Amino acid sequence: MMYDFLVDLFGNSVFADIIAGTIQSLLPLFLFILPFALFAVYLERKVSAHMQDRLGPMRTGWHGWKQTIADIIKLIQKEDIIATDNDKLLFNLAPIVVFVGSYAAFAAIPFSSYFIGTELDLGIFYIVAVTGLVVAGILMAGWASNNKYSLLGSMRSVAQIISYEIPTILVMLSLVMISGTMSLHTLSEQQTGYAWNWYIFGGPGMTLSKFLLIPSMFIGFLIIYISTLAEVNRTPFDIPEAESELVSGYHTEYSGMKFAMFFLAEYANMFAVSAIVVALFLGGYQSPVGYFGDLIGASWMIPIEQFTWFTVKGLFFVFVQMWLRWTLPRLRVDQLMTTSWKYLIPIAFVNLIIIGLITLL
Amino acid sequence: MGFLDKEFTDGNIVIAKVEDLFNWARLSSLWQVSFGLACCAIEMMATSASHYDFDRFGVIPRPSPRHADFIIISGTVTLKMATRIKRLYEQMPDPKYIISMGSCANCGGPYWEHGYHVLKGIDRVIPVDVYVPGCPPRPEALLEGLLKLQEKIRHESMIKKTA
Amino acid sequence: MKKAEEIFQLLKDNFPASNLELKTDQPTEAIIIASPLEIDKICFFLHDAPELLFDDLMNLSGVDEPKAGVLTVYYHLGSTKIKHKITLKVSTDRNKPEVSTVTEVWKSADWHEREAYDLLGIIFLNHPDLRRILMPYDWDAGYPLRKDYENPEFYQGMKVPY
Amino acid sequence: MAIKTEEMVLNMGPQHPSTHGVLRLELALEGEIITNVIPHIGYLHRCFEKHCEAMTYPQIVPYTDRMDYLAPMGNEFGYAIAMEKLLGIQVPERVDYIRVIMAELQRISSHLVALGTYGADIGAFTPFLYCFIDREKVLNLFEITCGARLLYNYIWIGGLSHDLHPDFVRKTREFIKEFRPNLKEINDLLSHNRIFIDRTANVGILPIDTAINYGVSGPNLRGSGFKWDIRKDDPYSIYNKFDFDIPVGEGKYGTVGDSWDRYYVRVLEMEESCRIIEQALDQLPEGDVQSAIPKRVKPVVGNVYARVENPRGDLGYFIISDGSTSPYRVKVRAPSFVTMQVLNELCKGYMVADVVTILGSIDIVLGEIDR
Repeated sequence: MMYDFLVDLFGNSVFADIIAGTIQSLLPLFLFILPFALFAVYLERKVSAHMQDRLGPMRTGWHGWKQTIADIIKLIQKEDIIATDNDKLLFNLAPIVVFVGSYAAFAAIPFSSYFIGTELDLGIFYIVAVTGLVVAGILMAGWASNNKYSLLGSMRSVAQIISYEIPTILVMLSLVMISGTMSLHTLSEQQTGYAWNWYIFGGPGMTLSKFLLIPSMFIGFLIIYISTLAEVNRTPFDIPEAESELVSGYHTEYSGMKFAMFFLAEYANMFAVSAIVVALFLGGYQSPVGYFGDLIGASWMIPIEQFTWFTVKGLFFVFVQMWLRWTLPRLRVDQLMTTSWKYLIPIAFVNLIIIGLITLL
Repeated sequence: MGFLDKEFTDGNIVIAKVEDLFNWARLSSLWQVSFGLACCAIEMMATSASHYDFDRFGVIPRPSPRHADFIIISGTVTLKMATRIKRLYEQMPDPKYIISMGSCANCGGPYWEHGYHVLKGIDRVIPVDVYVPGCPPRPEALLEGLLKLQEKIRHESMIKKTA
Repeated sequence: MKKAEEIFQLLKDNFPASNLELKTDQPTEAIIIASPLEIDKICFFLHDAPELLFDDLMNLSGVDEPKAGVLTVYYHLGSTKIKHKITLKVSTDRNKPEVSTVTEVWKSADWHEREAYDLLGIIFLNHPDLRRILMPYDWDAGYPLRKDYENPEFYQGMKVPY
Repeated sequence: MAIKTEEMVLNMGPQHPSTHGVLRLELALEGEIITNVIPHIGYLHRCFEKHCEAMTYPQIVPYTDRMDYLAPMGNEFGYAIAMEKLLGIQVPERVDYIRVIMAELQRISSHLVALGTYGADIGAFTPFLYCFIDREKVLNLFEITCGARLLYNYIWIGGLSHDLHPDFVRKTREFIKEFRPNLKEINDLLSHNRIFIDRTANVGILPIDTAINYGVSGPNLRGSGFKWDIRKDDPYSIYNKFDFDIPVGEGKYGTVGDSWDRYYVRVLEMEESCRIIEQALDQLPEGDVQSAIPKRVKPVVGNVYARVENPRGDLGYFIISDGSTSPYRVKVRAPSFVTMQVLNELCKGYMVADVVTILGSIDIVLGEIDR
């Protein structure tokens, strides 16, 4: 949609294609992901501060709102250290791979019915595949740093992300079974109307199977939320960068902008996984109470409202992630594996079968 | 510092403004190596804790020296530790700053005379930007030290060498 | 609860060949003086004898006494079961300071003995791991707590005195 | 073909977020499993014992503060007890009461740091700050008494540097009233948190026999289920006048003597300290706190060994006097120094993450280990 508009704008030529493609791929980065990551870091610091009877950043602008901007400008200025024993190629490549991995996921996320990077039919599949790239980046970072803490951190991280991808995918599969589509856009479209049409409440329609599905969907929702927490290395699953054990895990050796890329990728990822959960279970960009634009007959307002709803829902889950982080201790690496392999995966399987049987009804 | 010495000896508006921005960013986002040595480390922790809240100034403790901008030498530096601190300092990326907290780090403190294993002042090993006196300094004193460091950074210049 | 005199008598009976001595002229506790190479056997006895059961080595301190030409080790023993206490003392020649280790009896003696070695240069025979503990491993200026210790001017290029 | 494997040696410290100071641990790892731990200490060796030989007896008091800098009152208390034993001084009753109040307040503040940093080690950062909020209140009490926040130089040989502030009694009562609900909150947030229990229960089990043989004392020994507290078993000062319990580890969520037990003993001890403080405040007599301070401290030739129950365990002072105004030799039996030795025994077979857990649970202070 947007692509066509841009091509029109520049006239139909080969250059227009290239320019339109570039702009379209950069636009979400500068419009949304970067500001969001900056905002999320600020939010994290403020949320944690207020939970701990503190104020958090106060000196840069009103309540320190410019804090993360200062952080980024400072990180750009920092010396970029590459130690002699680092594997230089991998060391330089790793932050880019991690950043690309989490950034590419945004391409298929439906922010509103009009603002989607690419409307992929295989949206879910694509996101699962492309976020897998992050694993490679983390492993590269850990190996190239030539630091034992980094290595341990990256190995833990890889084991963790791979283990938790299985329950995530199993839950996603159950959704695919019900909805019959892998496109996140279609999924969101199906959940239109009011909140009780969301998949967490069994999906659209007022059939018997909807009510039978509700318990399974709640379980599925919990599983996918827990697994996504683990996939983005948040407490209680933040063992890859466990500060008290591994200094800061796979990015221990990175300084300056490369560290910033890891940092931003981490926060971008937080939103990406929340967005997936929202799109699958909580109606995506759909409003739970109907649209104001419909009410006053201004249909141009609807995409904006949808975008707002999507951001609000996504941010709520980001907030929950932060809330958990500042409340819970972290698990040990073996307990983490136990949680995935002994609890989440079997439950997800059983859940999948139950949902399959119900959809057969 | 001073890499543009020849081209812009006086500086100009663009340079000065960019410089202000950069200095502002550096001074408002000072990340600290979470590194405690002795008694002063407890006061440093108290400064980071809720009551005094270092985070107000944008200071967050980073466990890895690679991510940090400044280090607080909080306590007695022994000869055995001095070489490690030097190494820690060398691992930090430029620009980096040092606050020497407490009498021991400043000059050896109460151990200056008979401390056969105490380094009499961290400035014998690494350059210090701000000295905070006290044994141990109160958290308010450490905050004052941080403000002094910010002031120092504010007046830094890419063009002119600061004294 | 046993008094120092009773403990001394028990030791005398069990180690007739040893050169033991009871010193009660102290303002506080009495001290039993033993020989440095037999201290491990005596400690084994004190630890195991059912009426003594000194299971807690409260403290082990080395002292330099250049006037007498000796290095002394004090052992403060206590019992968590019978709740009595005793102090042992051994003295060894300053030029060849050798004392039997008591790490076999109490594991807690390990670091205390290493510290005494580190700061005073007392050599504990048969100690499992007699290295410097507080000072750097490459410290070659001697033993700091000896009364005639002189601090070096430089250590690894760092000036040591104020 | 067998794959050739070798142990990985991981160096932890001296700068590491959770070694509680400048401790260096050399961990031999088989994957993530620990096969051996070698602690290297001495990075904070500040020559306390050498200083004692050069200072006069009253001048040593500030130096004792700087050993266990989380419990300076306890250190001073121990030194004063030892010196009074050597000099044969009987201190006024009010001094004794104030000393006990201070020592117990110090125990609370020290345990709060121990619990808070323990939470932070395991990944829960918020309880750490909650603990520090309460600790700040205790420090305020100390501050109105003697003007210092951390290192007090308050308990002198034969007396105290200042009498209590007129507001002290009221403020202390207020603090205890506020503190009890906060303690419950910390319990809810951390002690009985499922993840926290999973991390700490059945980790780093210390049997009683091993503990005694290694000289482990204080809350760590009591965590193993052994009822041993110098305040009761070898009473000093006026502790025999108070009614309090000695909490021991019971293995509520795992085996007796695991990290959780050691942690929880500290929580319970804070409650007992509150009880002692309340009783002492009720009975606090009037009097002059400086009447027994000797004009010139010059003890007879001889030696003395005295020990007190510090928050970290059995703190002992061995002082040899040669009849002059400064001691011939002072040796301190630092509880953390002795307890550290057991670390290797505790860590073997556990994972890297557990080293942090175990190290936090034995609650060391490097200033005291290295002196």
